[in-house]
Amino acid sequence: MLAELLQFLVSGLTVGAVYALVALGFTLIYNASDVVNFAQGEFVMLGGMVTVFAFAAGVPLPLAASLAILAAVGVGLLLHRLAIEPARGASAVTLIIITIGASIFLRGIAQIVFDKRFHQLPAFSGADPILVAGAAILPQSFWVLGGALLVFAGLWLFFERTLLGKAVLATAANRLAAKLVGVDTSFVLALSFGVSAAIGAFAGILITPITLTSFDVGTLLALKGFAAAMLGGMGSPLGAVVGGLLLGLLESFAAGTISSAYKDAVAFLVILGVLFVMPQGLFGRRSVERV
Amino acid sequence: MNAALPPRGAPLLRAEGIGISFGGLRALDGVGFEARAGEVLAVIGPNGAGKTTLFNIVTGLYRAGSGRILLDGANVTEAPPHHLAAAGLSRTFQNLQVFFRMTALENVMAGRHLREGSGLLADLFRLPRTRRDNEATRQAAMALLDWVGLADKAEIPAGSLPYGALKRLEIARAMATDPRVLMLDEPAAGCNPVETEEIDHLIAEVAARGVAVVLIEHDMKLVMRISRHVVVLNQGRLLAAGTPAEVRNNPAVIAAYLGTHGAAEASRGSARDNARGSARDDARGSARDDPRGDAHA
Amino acid sequence: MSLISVFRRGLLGLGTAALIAAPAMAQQGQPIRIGAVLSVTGPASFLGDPEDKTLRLYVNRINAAGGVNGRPLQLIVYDDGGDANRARTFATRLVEDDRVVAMVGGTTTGTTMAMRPVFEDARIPFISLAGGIEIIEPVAPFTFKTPHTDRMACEKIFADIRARGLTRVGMISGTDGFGQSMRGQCQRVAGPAGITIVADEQYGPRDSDMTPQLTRIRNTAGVEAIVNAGFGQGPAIVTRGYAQLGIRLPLYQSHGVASAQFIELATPAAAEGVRLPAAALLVAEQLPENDPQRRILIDYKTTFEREFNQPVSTFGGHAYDGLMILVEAMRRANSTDGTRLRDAIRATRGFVGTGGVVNMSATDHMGLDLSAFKMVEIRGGAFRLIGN
Amino acid sequence: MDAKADAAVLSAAARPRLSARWATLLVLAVVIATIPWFFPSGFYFRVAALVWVTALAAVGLQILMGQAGQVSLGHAGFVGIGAYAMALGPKYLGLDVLLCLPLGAALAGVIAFLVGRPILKLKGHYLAVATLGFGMLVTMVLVSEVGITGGPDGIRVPRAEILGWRIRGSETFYWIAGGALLIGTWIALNLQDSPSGRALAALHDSEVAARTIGIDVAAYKLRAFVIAAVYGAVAGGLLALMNGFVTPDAAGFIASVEYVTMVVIGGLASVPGAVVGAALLVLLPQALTVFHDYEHAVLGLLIMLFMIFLRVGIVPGLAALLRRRA
Repeated sequence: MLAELLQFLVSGLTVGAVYALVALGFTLIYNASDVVNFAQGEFVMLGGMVTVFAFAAGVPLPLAASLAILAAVGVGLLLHRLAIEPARGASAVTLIIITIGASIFLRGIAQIVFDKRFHQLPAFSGADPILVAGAAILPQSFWVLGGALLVFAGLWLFFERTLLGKAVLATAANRLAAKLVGVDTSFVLALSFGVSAAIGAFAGILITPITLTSFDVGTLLALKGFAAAMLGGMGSPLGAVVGGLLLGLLESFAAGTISSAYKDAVAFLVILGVLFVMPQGLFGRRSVERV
Repeated sequence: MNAALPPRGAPLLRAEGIGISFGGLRALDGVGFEARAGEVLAVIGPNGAGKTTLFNIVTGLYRAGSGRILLDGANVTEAPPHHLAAAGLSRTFQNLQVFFRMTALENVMAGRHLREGSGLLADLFRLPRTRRDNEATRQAAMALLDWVGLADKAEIPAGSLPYGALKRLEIARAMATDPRVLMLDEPAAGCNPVETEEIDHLIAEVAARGVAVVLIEHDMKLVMRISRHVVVLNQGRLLAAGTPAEVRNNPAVIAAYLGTHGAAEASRGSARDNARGSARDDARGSARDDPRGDAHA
Repeated sequence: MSLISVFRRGLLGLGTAALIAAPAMAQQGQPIRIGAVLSVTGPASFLGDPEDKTLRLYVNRINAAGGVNGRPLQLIVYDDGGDANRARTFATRLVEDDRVVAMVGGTTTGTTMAMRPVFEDARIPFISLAGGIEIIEPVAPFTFKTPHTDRMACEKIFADIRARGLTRVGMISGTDGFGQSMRGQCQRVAGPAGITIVADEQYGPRDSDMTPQLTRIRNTAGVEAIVNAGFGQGPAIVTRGYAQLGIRLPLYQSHGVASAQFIELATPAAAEGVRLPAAALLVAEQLPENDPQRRILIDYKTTFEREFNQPVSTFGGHAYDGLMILVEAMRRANSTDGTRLRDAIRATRGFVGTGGVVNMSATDHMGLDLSAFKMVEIRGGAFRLIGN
Repeated sequence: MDAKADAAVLSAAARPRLSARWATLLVLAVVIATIPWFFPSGFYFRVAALVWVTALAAVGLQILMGQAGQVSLGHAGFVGIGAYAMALGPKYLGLDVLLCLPLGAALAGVIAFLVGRPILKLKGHYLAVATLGFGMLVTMVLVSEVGITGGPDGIRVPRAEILGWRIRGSETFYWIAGGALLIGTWIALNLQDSPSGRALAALHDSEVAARTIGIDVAAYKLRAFVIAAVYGAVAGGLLALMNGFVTPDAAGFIASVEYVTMVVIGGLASVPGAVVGAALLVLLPQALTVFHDYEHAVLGLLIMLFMIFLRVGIVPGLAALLRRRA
């Protein structure tokens, strides 16, 4: 029984860590711009696919992974420069549709540049599961969790300890005020796209040895990441992390104990339940209506 | 007007012992007022005194932590805003809440919502009832736009109207509900003297129609000129209440809010002839810009 | 190309001009138009992509060899992305606008069933590449199919399980059309086959971890074998999870993973010992020299793999079979008339394809029996034919 | 008040609105009535009928999103409910399939009424995720309850008959769908210019102000949600009838996103915009098949370009451009 629960826990945390990373990407861009970037899943896809193809072409894995992150960051910056920046001042919903268009576009390009098949990547440190209290844990799960932890810690340091991080926070809190005190909000926005893309690609690289990848893995991840971000409270990095992990755990425990056919339904019902009690998500900013 | 006061009627709107806290901060504590038909009641006080919060509680947007609100004798403390509106309570906002996507006319037409009874089905299928409603609403709204001097701007999207016009548009929209109590949150804030004077007129007319007007205003001249009764808030508490003259001379009010300069302004404002003539020159002398007044915020 | 001209081409009937897969050639006669609506993208692209590639490749080869009845073939392919509504629209387009004489395609049972009425109404032969038994049962006059049905897959698997002396099965199925259809058929034939399904778990086609479901199956009392109904990457993840949890029960996959790519995705170590029913294509080289299919299979396999540099799958093979059955029928009928073509397809006897030897009739629009299915086991990273 | 001047202002104010409403309907009616002249084959009837049906669902969403300002990422869920009613009603309840069209719409309305109450308390992105959850639940039931719904492979919808005459053929459906869209557009335009429509527009702009002028914001949001659901279900029912078949894709997340895209790309504020957006998103994939492998890339690119250069949507954007030119 304990082994079983531990198995669900590890499964949930591993998948949840990826949701959390996607949700973090959503949150960073949202804070800088109010844009919900539905192309966030495509960064994850790029991370996995570029690594797979570079690795297959004989590039050593660490280098292939770095290439993938660079490629994703490049795409993220281009997305900001060519699609978001020209539409500056448009309504949030217009910007969201632009990111949906971007997501379709990136998927379309990926199916040409790469192919339409699934691909795998060897696990970073072997595929032999480690037995912990009767639960079989893949070494790659530790990579995913450790990698996610690294990103969370890095972001925390960035926000808490650097001037640039403060500038990003200031922009998130009040764009106009940040601009008035001399923050280059346009740069902050570009930075958010770059960092979000890097985080997404990083998640894609870590998870591919477990989940495989293809040109269209992004859609579902974006969906789950978005739900996780909402559960945690849009705009809160802590919320994104908690929301992602919680969503992963909900799915795995629902699949293992309630119904595998309706595990996503269980997860969504819990999200709805949370939102009815806390309409701003778990860690969202609760604001009194200012009139 | 101050010289020969007509007898006062029964209070139409009564707030008693209103209190509310935001995250441990006591924003309002035991505040109350009475508004009577045909009178203007001014609520004044430095920024952060809790004036708008009081309005938000009375109009049902916030739920009071304590106290009760009586509208025409009925307890409406827990009533949602749209019920209060139906009971005859209407308001404007300090931070404009104009319907920016609509034209000026549509803004006021929306204000006639309570006077329209066509129902959803009639609206969907454009039954005669809806057409009659539309026509009646349009006429009433045009009349109100005309009253506030915006008839020629009827078809202009509200988003492209100048600030002063929007202030008047909000008053027209609030009046479109045929209110018995009209609550105005800084109706003249940010307006130039000419616009302020226009609004001054409008308020006087509203009161003359028998509506109880409750007013938050920083422009002390305006306050002193048109209000029958003044309530002064400071840091969430009632500091003083009384006629403009009483309040103006209340030492506590002077110390906390008006300052000597403000008191001088207020006395000038109450001298009606003087105020009309010199409003333009003295625009910058209003309490809003008084450094001492702001210091209390 | 401006958007307007795209619209004009797409909407004013000129669109087909750009879709011709046939190379320009000096042959007499108008080209024979053959349509295909395939799920080249979307959740079933695992199936649709090799089908698309196969059809294009072989139409070119047939044309290079002189076409059919002295006329070149013209292939018109539309991608429905796995969406039944889009498939239906493209089917109408093929019939009404492109005026095709026959259709090879329909990657999934869902898209096939949505398109079937269009071709039935137009009396145009429609050879589907999907597995669902409802496509041909009851028989619709103009609708055929080339792959084995999922019912056959279940029967084959259950027979093998029984042969091992086991009866209690835990099922894990994808919630995609393929998985659900096969799950339903397996439930139907389990009783008659002497099998009891004691666990029934499911996973989304895009799920990334199936260990919770597998843990549940493992902990179900009395499970003796596990059957995974699904296609795409799901079964590969199931197989990995099965290995991760160290489950020792026999694991059966379906014909929905019948491609060397499955072994690669699941990793050879995890896939070791997995059995599945599949067309003989996967084990072409292991067939006896005198097997009638051997030559055809090896020929298709080498042709496809040389052209596209990716492992062959039985799905592309189904497209090959469909195209060849159609072409043979055209030659026999020497006509492109819908009803005559249909009669000729129905008269297919002893056609040797990648899926088996096909014998159609008025009551059997598939023409395959269980013998066409081979039980294979993955050993040492390759498919091995096991005793038939 | 000068009565004469007042009347002049009134009539000036009244005239353009009235004509704009009828002009929109007239243009739509003329387009529906005349384009079949240019159809070279029956396929075009099918595609055009699909445009009208899709547009009907989009117009419904425009009421919710454009008029009331409430996002829904679950609109296709209601389309699916309407579509499956056409298959399940005849199969399990022995109902005539035509009767299932209003029944499906009513069912969608009731479901919207029930789920709308709690869901519509949420705002913005939180509302988006809640509606998304609703759409996913509908899809999940359709996919998982194989025994009832036919599962992911879908289910057959019987052909409709009126007095022994079987409704079939793309051309027939073209006129049915065109007629339905015309009625749907008429209703949406009616709503926009009515007390209820003004209430929706008011709460869209400022919920606070709407409440203080007496609008029961929660009730009006719910009404818009129910109306949108009914539109979606009718469109879904017609789609099912037209296809003779329905799969869970009709209710899926991708379909929901497509409806939102249609409404936004056509112009959130505009009823005809929803029709134009629907036309674009139905026709583009048909036109883009010429690009084969590049189809999706071009589609994505076009969506981005439209939104960057006509950020308020096609219909309002072009109208503004024309006005500037004039």
